[in-house]
Amino acid sequence: MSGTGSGADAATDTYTASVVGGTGFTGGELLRLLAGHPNFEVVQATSRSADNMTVGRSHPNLRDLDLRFSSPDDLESVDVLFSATPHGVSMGRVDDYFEVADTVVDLSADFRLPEATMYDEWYDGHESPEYLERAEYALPELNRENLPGADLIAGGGCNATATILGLKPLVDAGVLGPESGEVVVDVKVGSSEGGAGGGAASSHPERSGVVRPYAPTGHRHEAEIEAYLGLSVSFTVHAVDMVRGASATCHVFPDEPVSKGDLWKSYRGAYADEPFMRVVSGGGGVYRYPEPKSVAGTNHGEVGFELDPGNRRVVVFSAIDNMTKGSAGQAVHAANVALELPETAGLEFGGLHPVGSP
Amino acid sequence: MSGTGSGADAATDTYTASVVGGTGFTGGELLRLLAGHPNFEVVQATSRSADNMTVGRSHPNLRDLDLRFSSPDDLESVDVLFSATPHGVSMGRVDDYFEVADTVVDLSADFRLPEATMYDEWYDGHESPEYLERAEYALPELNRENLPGADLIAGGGCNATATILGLKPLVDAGVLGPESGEVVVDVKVGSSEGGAGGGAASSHPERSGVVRPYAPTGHRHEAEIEAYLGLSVSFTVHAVDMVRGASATCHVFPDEPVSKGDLWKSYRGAYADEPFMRVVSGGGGVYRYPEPKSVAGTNHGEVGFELDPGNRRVVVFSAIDNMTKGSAGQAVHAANVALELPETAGLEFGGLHPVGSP
Amino acid sequence: MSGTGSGADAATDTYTASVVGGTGFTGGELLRLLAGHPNFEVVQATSRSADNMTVGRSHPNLRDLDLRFSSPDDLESVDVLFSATPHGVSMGRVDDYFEVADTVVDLSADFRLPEATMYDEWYDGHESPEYLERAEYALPELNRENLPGADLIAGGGCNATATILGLKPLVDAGVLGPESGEVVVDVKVGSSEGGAGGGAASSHPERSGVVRPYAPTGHRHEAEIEAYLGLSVSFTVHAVDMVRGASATCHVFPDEPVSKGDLWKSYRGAYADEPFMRVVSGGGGVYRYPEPKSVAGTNHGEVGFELDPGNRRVVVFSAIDNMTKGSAGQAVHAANVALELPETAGLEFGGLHPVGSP
Amino acid sequence: MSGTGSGADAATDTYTASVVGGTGFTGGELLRLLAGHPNFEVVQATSRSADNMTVGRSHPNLRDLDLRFSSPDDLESVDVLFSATPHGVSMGRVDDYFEVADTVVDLSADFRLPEATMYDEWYDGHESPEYLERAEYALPELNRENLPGADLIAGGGCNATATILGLKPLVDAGVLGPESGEVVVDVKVGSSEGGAGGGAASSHPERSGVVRPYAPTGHRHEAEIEAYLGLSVSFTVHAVDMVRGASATCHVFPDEPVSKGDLWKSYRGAYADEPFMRVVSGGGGVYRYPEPKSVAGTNHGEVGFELDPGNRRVVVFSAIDNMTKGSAGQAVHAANVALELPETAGLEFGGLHPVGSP
Amino acid sequence: MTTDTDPVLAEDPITGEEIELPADVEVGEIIDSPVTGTELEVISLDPVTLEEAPELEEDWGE
Amino acid sequence: MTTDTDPVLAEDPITGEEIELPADVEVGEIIDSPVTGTELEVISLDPVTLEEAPELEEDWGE
Ligand SMILES: NC(=O)c1ccc[n+]([C@@H]2O[C@H](COP(=O)([O-])OP(=O)(O)OC[C@H]3O[C@@H](n4cnc5c(N)ncnc54)[C@H](OP(=O)(O)O)[C@@H]3O)[C@@H](O)[C@H]2O)c1
Ligand SMILES: NC(=O)c1ccc[n+]([C@@H]2O[C@H](COP(=O)([O-])OP(=O)(O)OC[C@H]3O[C@@H](n4cnc5c(N)ncnc54)[C@H](OP(=O)(O)O)[C@@H]3O)[C@@H](O)[C@H]2O)c1
Ligand SMILES: NC(=O)c1ccc[n+]([C@@H]2O[C@H](COP(=O)([O-])OP(=O)(O)OC[C@H]3O[C@@H](n4cnc5c(N)ncnc54)[C@H](OP(=O)(O)O)[C@@H]3O)[C@@H](O)[C@H]2O)c1
Ligand SMILES: NC(=O)c1ccc[n+]([C@@H]2O[C@H](COP(=O)([O-])OP(=O)(O)OC[C@H]3O[C@@H](n4cnc5c(N)ncnc54)[C@H](OP(=O)(O)O)[C@@H]3O)[C@@H](O)[C@H]2O)c1
Ligand SMILES: [Zn+2]
Ligand SMILES: [Zn+2]
Repeated sequence: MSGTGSGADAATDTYTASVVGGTGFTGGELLRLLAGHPNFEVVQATSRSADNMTVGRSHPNLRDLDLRFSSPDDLESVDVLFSATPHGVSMGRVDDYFEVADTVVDLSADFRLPEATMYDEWYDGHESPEYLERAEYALPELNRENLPGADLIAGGGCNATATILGLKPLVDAGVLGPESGEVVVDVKVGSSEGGAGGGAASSHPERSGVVRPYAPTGHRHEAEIEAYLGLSVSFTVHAVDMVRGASATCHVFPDEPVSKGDLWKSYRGAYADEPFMRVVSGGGGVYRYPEPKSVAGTNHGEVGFELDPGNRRVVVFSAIDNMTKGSAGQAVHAANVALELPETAGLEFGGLHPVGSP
Repeated sequence: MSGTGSGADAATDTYTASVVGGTGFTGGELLRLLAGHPNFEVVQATSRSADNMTVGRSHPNLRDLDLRFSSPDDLESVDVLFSATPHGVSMGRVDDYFEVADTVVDLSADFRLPEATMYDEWYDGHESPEYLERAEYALPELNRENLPGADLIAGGGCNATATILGLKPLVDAGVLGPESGEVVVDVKVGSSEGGAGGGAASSHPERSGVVRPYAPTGHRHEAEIEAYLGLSVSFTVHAVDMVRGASATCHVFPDEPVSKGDLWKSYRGAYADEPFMRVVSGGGGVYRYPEPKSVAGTNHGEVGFELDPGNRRVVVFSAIDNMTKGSAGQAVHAANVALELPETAGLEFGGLHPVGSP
Repeated sequence: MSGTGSGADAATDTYTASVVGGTGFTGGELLRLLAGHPNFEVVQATSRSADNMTVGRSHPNLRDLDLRFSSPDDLESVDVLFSATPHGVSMGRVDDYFEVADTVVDLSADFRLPEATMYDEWYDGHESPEYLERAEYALPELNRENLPGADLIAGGGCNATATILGLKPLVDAGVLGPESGEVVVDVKVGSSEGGAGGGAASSHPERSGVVRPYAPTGHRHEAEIEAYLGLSVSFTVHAVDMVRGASATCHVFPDEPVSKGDLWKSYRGAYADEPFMRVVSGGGGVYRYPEPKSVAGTNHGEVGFELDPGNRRVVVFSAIDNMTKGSAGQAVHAANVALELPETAGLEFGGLHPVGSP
Repeated sequence: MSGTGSGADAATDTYTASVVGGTGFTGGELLRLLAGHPNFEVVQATSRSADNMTVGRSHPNLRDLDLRFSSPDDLESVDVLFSATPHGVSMGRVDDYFEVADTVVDLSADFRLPEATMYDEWYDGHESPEYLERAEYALPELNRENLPGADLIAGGGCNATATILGLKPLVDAGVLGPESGEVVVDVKVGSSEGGAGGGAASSHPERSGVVRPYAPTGHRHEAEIEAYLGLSVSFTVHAVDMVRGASATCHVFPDEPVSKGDLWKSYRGAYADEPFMRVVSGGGGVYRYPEPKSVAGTNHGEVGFELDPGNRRVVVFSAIDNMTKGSAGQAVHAANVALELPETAGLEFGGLHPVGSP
Repeated sequence: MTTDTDPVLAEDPITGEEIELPADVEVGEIIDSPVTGTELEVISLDPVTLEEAPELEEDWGE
Repeated sequence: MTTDTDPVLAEDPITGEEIELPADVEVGEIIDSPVTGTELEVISLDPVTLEEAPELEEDWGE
């Protein structure tokens, strides 16, 4: 780090950073965000398949970036290493990462869950369980107080992030708890969730215009939600025709009836001071509830709600861009908090209107 | 009618038909289906806005049809009058309709609900409540036995149709009943549901790429579902980026655990003999569960299911094309049954692959 | 063949057929068309990768078809073998094909060009040049008189088909000829042109929403157009966001000014009696010129034109569905003519409205 | 203006600005860009239809902006007034505008053409022809030297901008000139070009998945191109399925053959120092030529080219976002130059990858 | 920047929060809440009181 | 930030412009030009000389 690190002159500190998995979708998003971040200087982006090629060849929005991919086997010393590789890679390389970097931010699932046994249940076990306690979950709206000074940060899952942001205010308000009835979470996601290396199902002819159940039951993000909200949810994920975006519709049945005023109070209370969260619920015009389009390309999250007549059910809508708030933006946000930089540094882009399927 | 009407030579009977609301989306779909139907001859299609214009001007797929719109004020005598007007029109004109036609098939909500009080609750009351008992709900999978000879047929709502087709086998099997716990129905629909006269929210720039909560709670189709399934459902509808299609995901929590075998038995039992229904649930390849794409342009419905680990939840997927199975196709299917024609007459088209956002 | 083959009772003849390359996009389209064709019985569909699997697993619209893929090494005896394999396969297997079939219809480029030297120039040469003279180009609008009795039929390229259909009336009318000035053909195509096995560029995230120059110059279909129209064209192809469809915009500069009346006369003269061709040029409503949407799923072609003020330039628009008129439909149409069946048999589907990106 | 206006401390000057037509698409884009611009403070946005409503109600990306629409009849005094109204409005109000503002930047066609007679020929005449000479065309790549100090700036047409950027290097290099042969410009555009108030043709069901000739010939942007390039072009515009973006493919036939090296030299010479222009032509990966996706949301323009074998034809591709480089971004860029601010101020956003149909 | 007058304050009828409205609001006018986006009707002035405006039921086809 | 060695310079074979390449390029390696994006093959070192790499013909269905 070339700056002092203290909060005082945080705005002018500069940290070197590298991105492992730089040809990928979230790797590219990290590069985009870090390249525009006043406090980071990207010194390395790795790729095995595009070694030596310019970054702009993979990511046309980064054509002006003067950087070439290098091999993940030759990691340079940096202040912060971001890793955006498929599940299973980081858990095997985390020792290497800490040899070259002071802080590691991992976007995969490898350090998200608090217990090794959960990896046995939901994944294929864990190679480096000793790191799990050290890791902090990246989502600042959930875990801000534990991030400053953290040196291993685990980015949340995109669908889990959307769900947690939607339900947390109800948990905090006591409307929802471990003893609550069924919580159904019905998620709709864009094709970038599948990463850059999709198969036949993600080819344009097969993936266009779909409403396709891709994780009917048993999605791994359930584990994360349960771990961090203390709630078990009934979770189903559908692929729809957009590229960026994750939208979680949560159907909740409170034990006691709640009013719209109560809900406004809970959500405003939770998020009024959050720099990236907006409560959007009713109102006029075309955009009355949270939508992925409204936050596409940004680190914003939108949440909103509606009540069934009779107040029997609360429907909560939560929308994020899976590439930013759901992964790379969340990672940078967490790094900002960890390094005590201004929270919104590098994350100011507010989105576009109109915008198609961003 | 130029034929005899008895089942014996049903295949060669010819009925004259008219379509009120012929410039609309479901009106155009009716014209497409009837024009290709061996037993119908379309003699009139009405429009106020395109009076005297060729039908092909509104519907480019019908350019070869030698027919011009005429005014809905000058209705010709026909065997069967199909009406595809907005809610509220048919209830005011039903007497006129029966003056010129033996059989009336209405695609709007005007005769779907069995009781006038339900119109007071869910709509703005009813002008001709005396017809409600006479009307038969069009969906043959639900009401086949009452259709033969019916002279007032009420087409189901598209989202209600998707939901009823998905849940009915569970109701019949006793897995679901009036005393069951919450049934969450999360629906995703295409833009043709809004009809040809959409406003700002349905313009291409605003409507592209959306996951937009358009009926968060209180959707009127709840009434229909409750009336015909005897179940109250928690219903939420989202607009997504497709033109044709309605997909209902039903999250069900049976009192007693059910097995996949039970489910297969219930669904196969319900639909194995249905000419338009398919059970699609797991399997290989890209299309493992029901999808609107798989049935686009057709009168088919696909249903499928999956079980949560622990069998606590059944997720049911149901996909139809709102323009066919969800309205015009269902209407023609019901007319076939009512007139004792072969059920699939005029409805043989099996769909396309690959297909984008049909 | 189980029928007599003479024109007299053509409508009731039945021919056995097989499809080599049945998992592919055009192979699936052939299966769809042949399965609904009154004169064909599909007895075999081949695949190496899905050997023994049901056809419906690859093509969800064919789930009701009771057929499994078998190996292309075990070809059954049939009346007509359709081959829908990548360029280069059929030229190596054509002897095998004729051992098992009386008539071979090939959808690849392998027999489209009349001279072996053209394969040297535009492809990688030809393995079986002795078949080139025997082959007949499939497009009936161009080559109807040579198809009856033909036993080797070469399906046209989709972009070449769109272009030839658009320009042929001008060539026939003498407006265009080998000495004409520049003819610019600017083509826009859907993603199904790339076939089922697309790479990174055809993944949904990369391929959505594009206007992407994919063949800026030097596209191989130029050879076909030149061979059959006697015109050299300046040809550029763009990928746009649809799945089915090819749209050719031809910018033509006649030596002598032509009037709109002349153009209508030429195009009506060329196509008024063609069962699949429509001239769409001006008029009212939304669909005033040819569009892929208007013909999606059908074997129709639409052509239309407009004049620059001063009549200096004629712009010709031509739209087809690459999967039907541009390949499988054209192949079936040609087979109908070759076998002296009714031309439109099996090709009656007229398309949908509204329809998204079909 | 609250700053000094001299180049020296340009970076800290602040100008007040208003946007007339703030509910519109380009009005919203202006608000987005100005709100993030270090040198502008937006004090007013007008609307007749949404008077008193928050700006965020129309533009969900601007929900954090604390501003309400006010009536265009009550214009406040500002340094710079941006007007984004339909053609014909500004020419009637330009006197009013100059009463309240020092600098007027108009995005409509009202001051783009240099001569009143051109408005007679291409539009419906001009109400305030005395302003035409005073107006400067906004596009800095074409007219940078005349912008500093200009007080009436006329934003270019989006399709004209794409075309001019593509062809200007060839004109400058002498490859193209008034005596050149045919120049065919085939344009593909997104739905936002139609503005917020689209009709039936721009509803989602009708506008999705199209390749639709919307201006076959006679498009008014021809006038602009001819006026500023000195070239007459054969111009055709197609609507395709995207929201933002204009892509011009220019087919050019030079009198003398040019080489790829010549072309690189011309384009690099023209644009190497331009902050917003990129030459993209060949290379590897998915994005080898200009594409609207690569520049969506940004003020960048991409141009590239390819040669026909034989060097008979040069194909030039030019891609911009119609909402930024094609209108609002160009306007802000021009204002930056006029006020001698840093050229890229407020226009730094570099775009997204992956991105759907932005 | 100049504005004619300062914004007026009112209580949001849904959340109870204090919200800012333009100085020139009139009785009967519809205005959206900056907190909830809900369309509010101005019921009286001095002090400005607001209530939820009746929503136009949009009937998105069925 | 540290790099092992400085980038090397070479002439772009298409535009003739001077371009920067990573220090460790090897003969036979394919690398894209920062000016034109074209894929170039390293023909020799010291000085580094480049030529256009043969393009893989992509056959986008027809
Ligand atoms: N996409 C999302 O929306 C999203 C959201 C939240 C979290 N995530 C998580 O983020 C991670 C990356 O996702 P993605 O969507 O960006 O995936 P992706 O597009 O497939 O990219 C993966 C990247 O990792 C590299 N890579 C793969 N295996 C590697 C290995 N063994 N060693 C080093 N590099 C390797 C790949 O490049 P080379 O092959 O060139 O080396 C590529 O750059 C995943 O763990 C995913 O679960 C993704
Ligand atoms: N779209 C769906 O997916 C769907 C599904 C199930 C049921 N439905 C129901 O089907 C009906 C039609 O829906 P749609 O989507 O086809 O609507 P649409 O596209 O808006 O068409 C409505 C048609 O009705 C005509 N019309 C309107 N008011 C009329 C009046 N007072 N008298 C006579 N004709 C009138 C219109 O034509 P002119 O103005 O030219 O006369 C137009 O042809 C609705 O009741 C809808 O709820 C629709
Ligand atoms: N797509 C279009 O719009 C279009 C239009 C006009 C013409 N065409 C032409 O039609 C042909 C097929 O195109 P497509 O788009 O349908 O391609 P596709 O989707 O890639 O299908 C190719 C098919 O051929 C099979 N196949 C591949 N190599 C084979 C081999 N060596 N022996 C036997 N079978 C083989 C594949 O299945 P297995 O690997 O399972 O055996 C697959 O079923 C191509 O020649 C294309 O140029 C296509
Ligand atoms: N869209 C593009 O890509 C593009 C590109 C280049 C140039 N342009 C030009 O930019 C201008 C705006 O285009 P747009 O697409 O943004 O249009 P738009 O979305 O239709 O917006 C027009 C705006 O003007 C307002 N307006 C209309 N008539 C008015 C009047 N008489 N007085 C005051 N305000 C009026 C409208 O709001 P209220 O009705 O609420 O007052 C609305 O805010 C047009 O001249 C267009 O040609 C557009
Ligand atoms: Zn779309
Ligand atoms: Zn799409």
